[in-house]
Amino acid sequence: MTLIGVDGRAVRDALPDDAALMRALQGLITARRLNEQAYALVRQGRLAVYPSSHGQEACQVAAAQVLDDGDWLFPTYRDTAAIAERGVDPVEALSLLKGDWHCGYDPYEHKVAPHTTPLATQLPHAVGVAHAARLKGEPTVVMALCGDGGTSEGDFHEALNFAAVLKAPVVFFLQNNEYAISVPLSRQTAAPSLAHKGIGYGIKGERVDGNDVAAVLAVLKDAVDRARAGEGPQLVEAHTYRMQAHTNADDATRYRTDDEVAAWVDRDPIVRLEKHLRDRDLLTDSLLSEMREAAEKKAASMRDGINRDIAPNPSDLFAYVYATPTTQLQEQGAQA
Amino acid sequence: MTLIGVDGRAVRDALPDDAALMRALQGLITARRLNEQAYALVRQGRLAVYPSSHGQEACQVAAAQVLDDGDWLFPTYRDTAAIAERGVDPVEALSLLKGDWHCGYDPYEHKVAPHTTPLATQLPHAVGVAHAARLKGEPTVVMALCGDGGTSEGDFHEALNFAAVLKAPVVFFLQNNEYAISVPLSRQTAAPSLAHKGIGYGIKGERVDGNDVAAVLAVLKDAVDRARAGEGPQLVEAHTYRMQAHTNADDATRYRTDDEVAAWVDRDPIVRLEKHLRDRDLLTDSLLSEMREAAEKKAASMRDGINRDIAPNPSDLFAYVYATPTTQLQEQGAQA
Amino acid sequence: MTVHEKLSMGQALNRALRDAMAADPSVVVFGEDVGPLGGVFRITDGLTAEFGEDRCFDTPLAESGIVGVAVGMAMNGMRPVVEMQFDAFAYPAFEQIVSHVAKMRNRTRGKVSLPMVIRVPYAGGIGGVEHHCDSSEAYYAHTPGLHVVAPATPSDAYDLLREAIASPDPVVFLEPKKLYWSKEEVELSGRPRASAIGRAVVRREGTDATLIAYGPSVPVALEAAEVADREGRSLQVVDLRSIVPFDDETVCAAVRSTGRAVVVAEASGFASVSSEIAARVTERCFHSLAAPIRRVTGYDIPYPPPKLEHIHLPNVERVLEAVDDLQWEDS
Amino acid sequence: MTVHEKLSMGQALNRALRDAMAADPSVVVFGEDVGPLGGVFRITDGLTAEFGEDRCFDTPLAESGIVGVAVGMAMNGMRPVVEMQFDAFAYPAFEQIVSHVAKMRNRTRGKVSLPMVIRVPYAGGIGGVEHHCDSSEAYYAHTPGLHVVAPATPSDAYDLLREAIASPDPVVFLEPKKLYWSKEEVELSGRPRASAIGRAVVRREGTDATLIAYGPSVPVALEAAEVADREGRSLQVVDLRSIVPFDDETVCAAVRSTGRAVVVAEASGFASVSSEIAARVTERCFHSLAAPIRRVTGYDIPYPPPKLEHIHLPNVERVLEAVDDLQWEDS
Ligand SMILES: Cc1ncc(C[n+]2csc(CCOP(=O)(O)OP(=O)(O)O)c2C)c(N)n1
Ligand SMILES: Cc1ncc(C[n+]2csc(CCOP(=O)(O)OP(=O)(O)O)c2C)c(N)n1
Ligand SMILES: [Mg+2]
Ligand SMILES: [Mg+2]
Repeated sequence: MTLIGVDGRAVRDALPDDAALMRALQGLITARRLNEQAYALVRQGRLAVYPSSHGQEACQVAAAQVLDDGDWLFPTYRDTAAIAERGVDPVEALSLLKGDWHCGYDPYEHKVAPHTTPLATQLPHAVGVAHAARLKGEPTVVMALCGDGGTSEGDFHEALNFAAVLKAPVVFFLQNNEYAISVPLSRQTAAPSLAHKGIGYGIKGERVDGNDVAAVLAVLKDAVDRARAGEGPQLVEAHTYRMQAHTNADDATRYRTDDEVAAWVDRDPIVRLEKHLRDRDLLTDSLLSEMREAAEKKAASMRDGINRDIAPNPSDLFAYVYATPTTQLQEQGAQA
Repeated sequence: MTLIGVDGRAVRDALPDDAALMRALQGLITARRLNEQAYALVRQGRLAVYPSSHGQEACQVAAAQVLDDGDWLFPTYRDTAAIAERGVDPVEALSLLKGDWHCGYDPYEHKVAPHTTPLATQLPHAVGVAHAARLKGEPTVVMALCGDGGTSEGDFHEALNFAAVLKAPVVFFLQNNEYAISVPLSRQTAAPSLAHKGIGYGIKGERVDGNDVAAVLAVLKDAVDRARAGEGPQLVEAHTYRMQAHTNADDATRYRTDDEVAAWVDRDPIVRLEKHLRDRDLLTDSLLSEMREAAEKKAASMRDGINRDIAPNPSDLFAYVYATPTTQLQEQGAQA
Repeated sequence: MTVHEKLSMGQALNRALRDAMAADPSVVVFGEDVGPLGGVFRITDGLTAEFGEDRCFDTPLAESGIVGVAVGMAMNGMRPVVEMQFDAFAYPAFEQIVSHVAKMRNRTRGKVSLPMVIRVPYAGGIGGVEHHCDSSEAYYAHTPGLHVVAPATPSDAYDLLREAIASPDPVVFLEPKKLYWSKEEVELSGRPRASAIGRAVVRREGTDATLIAYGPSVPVALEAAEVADREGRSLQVVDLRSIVPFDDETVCAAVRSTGRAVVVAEASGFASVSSEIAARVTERCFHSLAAPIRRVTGYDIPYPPPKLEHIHLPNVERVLEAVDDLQWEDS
Repeated sequence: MTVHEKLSMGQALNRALRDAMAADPSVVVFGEDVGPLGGVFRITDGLTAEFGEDRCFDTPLAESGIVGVAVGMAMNGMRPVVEMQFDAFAYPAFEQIVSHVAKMRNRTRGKVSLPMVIRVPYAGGIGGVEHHCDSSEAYYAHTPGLHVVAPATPSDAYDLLREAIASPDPVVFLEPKKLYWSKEEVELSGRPRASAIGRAVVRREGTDATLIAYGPSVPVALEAAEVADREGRSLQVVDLRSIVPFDDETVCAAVRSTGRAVVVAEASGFASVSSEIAARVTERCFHSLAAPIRRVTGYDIPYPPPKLEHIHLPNVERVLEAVDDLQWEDS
């Protein structure tokens, strides 16, 4: 589904309201800026690695913005922008990629699970959080992110099946960015679409233009509402594109052409929404520069935080393996 | 799909030809007799355990009979009758359940993989055999059996996805017997049917009355033909029922009623086909007793073979771990 | 109120689950066939009837899903106790166990703890077919972040399971299948008792050599000691109970007291828990040892078919042979 | 025709794959990103271009599927060489590896053999984030039916991989990531050379103590020996190359010659391959040992984040401290 076309025109009614669109634009601008900043930090050797969501910001922002405070977000390594949009300090969010610690934030503070690297393994966790909430009578919905490649893992299957049988309030949100590192979607699945993957579990699947933040917001909001209303898990596939290489360590020229990438420049989620809001006179130059400034401030604070570079504490290695370190770990820690 | 109703009347055209139906009846009678014999051997303490396919013989027989000599069968622990129908000596097939050795037959002799116990793990193997055959230009089709419970495992998902992407000539044949030990299908999946599970992989799914051997033969034959013709993997769900407990060690009264079981007695696959063939004057009393005798002979030979009870050779434990036993295993074997 | 009752290990485990569920509403039990059926070994018998379907329920047949869902539930305030139907059927959950269950606390510097128990009916000796008799403790014990325990008596089964459920750390709870039917007088206070996780116990005093065992091998060690006693040799028996954390103190004190030791374990010996015991005790007690520590373990072969398992499993004879081998003439 | 070429370990592995594929049409390579990309470490670089998509291909992203499909292909006449992208990403395939890859030959009394290789870029030292640096050898080494090898030099990498591909047994092939870029003159005959699987090699002679290492720890041991030499202590270095089968003969002869030994390995020490080495060498060489065998290993913690990995990894200092600890005054 598309709500706002690449030319910025609304192709259907039922757009999110103006405030939501403006909030989304702020989110997009910030997310893009953070992506760019992180990339720069990699080049400067301040981050070890960064899997960028450049081009996928509409998905990142919408996934966070449709949630209530009591809801949970389960991100992958690529979803730092969504984590930041949810409220986590980007510096803390980048701990993993900087190499300080695996998870640098308190998952309970903003109800954001740690970035998950082993593909699809976060999905059963998301189901568990949702099911526990249901048992406790809490109105929590869980937004579980996954890539196109991740859908091939057994854990994707098991999670969707458990969610459907348990009627767990989870929204499985697939960012289909056409590649799993170098492997194109056509080698990943022969299904007509990833949204079709819901059928075998009795889960409703929706497809949405992943570069149209209005559409992503609308479809995800609907999915969240339905999950919260007790209709069980929902599946949403957003079609988008990874504009940069998989990470800075990857060489995307080995598996895709510049032309292919260029075609997606025109579908940029930010340009599109800006056009739309300008056409409707909701966005002015001064509002836009305010937004950019806000993004700039976040980026600067992130840069400063990362550059501050406080050495991680070696004794942490031994302190958290168990609630109480074993005598062996105490000995090893003393020796290290 | 049903071809022959519970009353023995053909409900549609396009039945398998008369010879095929007679062959199927012989298969059913033999399979039932082997199931009964194996159960008796358990009671006599000659077999450690036996997961019976009593009630599911139409699936067992059809799965074997639709295959060519060059095709492969991948069975689960419940599919001893299918293994026997494919030509494996039942005594060798029961080695696992007697406790002599894990696999008592040569899988290459009749192209039957070892009985697989870890659920759904045989399915990727089936895909691999099929894909290798395709690479070698051989016309092999692989029949991969799986239960309703097994569909929940990650390996089910991965196997179907690989098969679809590789266009591997595999027929995934699901015997939905309504239970995975004590767990009813409704707690296993919320999908409208197991056949729907193909959609998410781009695989055609069919449902068939699993107690109507004519229908199972027709649907599986069609699936095998399509797989062989290069149309890629096929999925068939047969709806049937496990008439006995999961194994002799199980107490089915804890999770299902006698009434439920009784309702399935009327749908017995053998009674139905017998009626049909008698109505069409293809089956006479003397033909039937010939068939029963043949089955009796097989059962007797199986019983004798099992009762012969040749002690397995302890040195086998060390001989086959590697192609050449390591020095450590030689030492351990000498010591044991 | 403390009562004493003669219980099998299976019954003791069932009682521990019931008492834990009654004491703490956040304890939930799930897995394959644990509901109305009560589990294939009946360890969860009656729990659904007593506590309802929300507290004890059957899941789809998918072990990675079971463990993964338990991780999420533990993240959200529950104390899941999940059952893997048999040892080898926990392998599909291996990634969840190693990459998440074991690492979540460490990953989040203690912010997220996973108070969950993974129950695994394990090891052999019951004539089970392939994949139903694996001794898989080494896989878990080698993975930092997991507690790994294995009771050898009904009393310990009760206490260890109560303690495991109450623990803030994830526990892989290995239940020796062949001991499910072994009986003993069990003291039931309804409350968790003194800590057994991390504490080995000397099951029998002895002066000539120390047998170190855990789980299904403890009765074998005790029987060997009994037989040795009749032959005039006094063997001490240590029951680890807890593989991780490991009780170096108790084990080393025992070995130093006799100067000789044999480790008895069902698992294949190579790169196993028994290797670890031999290595660490030697490191710590080298100058007290009159002989190298011997290991009596399963061979380095896949678990045998039922008719041959007796060859693989440590038995009294093999234990006593190993004891004989401890170079008595050297001392 | 034999040529010599200076190759990195990564290049040597790539060459081994190419030579094996050229020599035997049944060798097929597949996994995640091994096709046009050539693998994230470029070990399969150029294979699809040279041999076509049927011989080297990308698969869906599912490790259990990859290994399971390889099992089937091996059953049907192929010699699959599959890549697990990183060590921890082989865990989803654990059930396939333990319950099938390791057991198929034994299950069928030799009727079905699985000539397949599971390549695992493994271990740390490259600043990789969580799940990208696990030393997982113990899981495989403890599982009977697998061969487990780990090269430490480009030459061995070439030879071991050729031999692994030619082997009738499944081989878990552990490639120390941090050594991918280490270079050496490699002799390339185009043919598999003399057997290295099952054979340890003495990399450096020495008389005071023996360092036993494999894979990524071999250079650490050699460097330690170098430093010790300057300090007047002569250390012998044994490179196992093959963890299973284990070369007791070479290792024990070495240890007996010095009477002291230190095992060096990156993996966490508890219930590990290093435990096994310490235990089995002690069992066999007890009366030649002047001191207990020491282990210098990763700590019993999850692999650290990049900025802290140097604390976890065995280094020259820790090795030499362990050597110092070998109670010289006792001898
Ligand atoms: C279980 C597992 N296998 C392999 C990997 C290595 N890996 C990291 S990202 C990636 C591709 C993922 O593709 P996709 O799911 O489409 O997400 P994207 O990177 O496009 O956001 C792979 C193979 C992993 N992280 N986990
Ligand atoms: C991976 C795995 N988990 C659990 C089991 C234990 N188990 C054996 S059979 C069974 C039920 C299987 O049900 P289904 O697939 O419907 O086949 P059926 O027995 O009905 O033929 C279970 C849970 C197993 N064999 N493998
Ligand atoms: Mg992708
Ligand atoms: Mg079933």
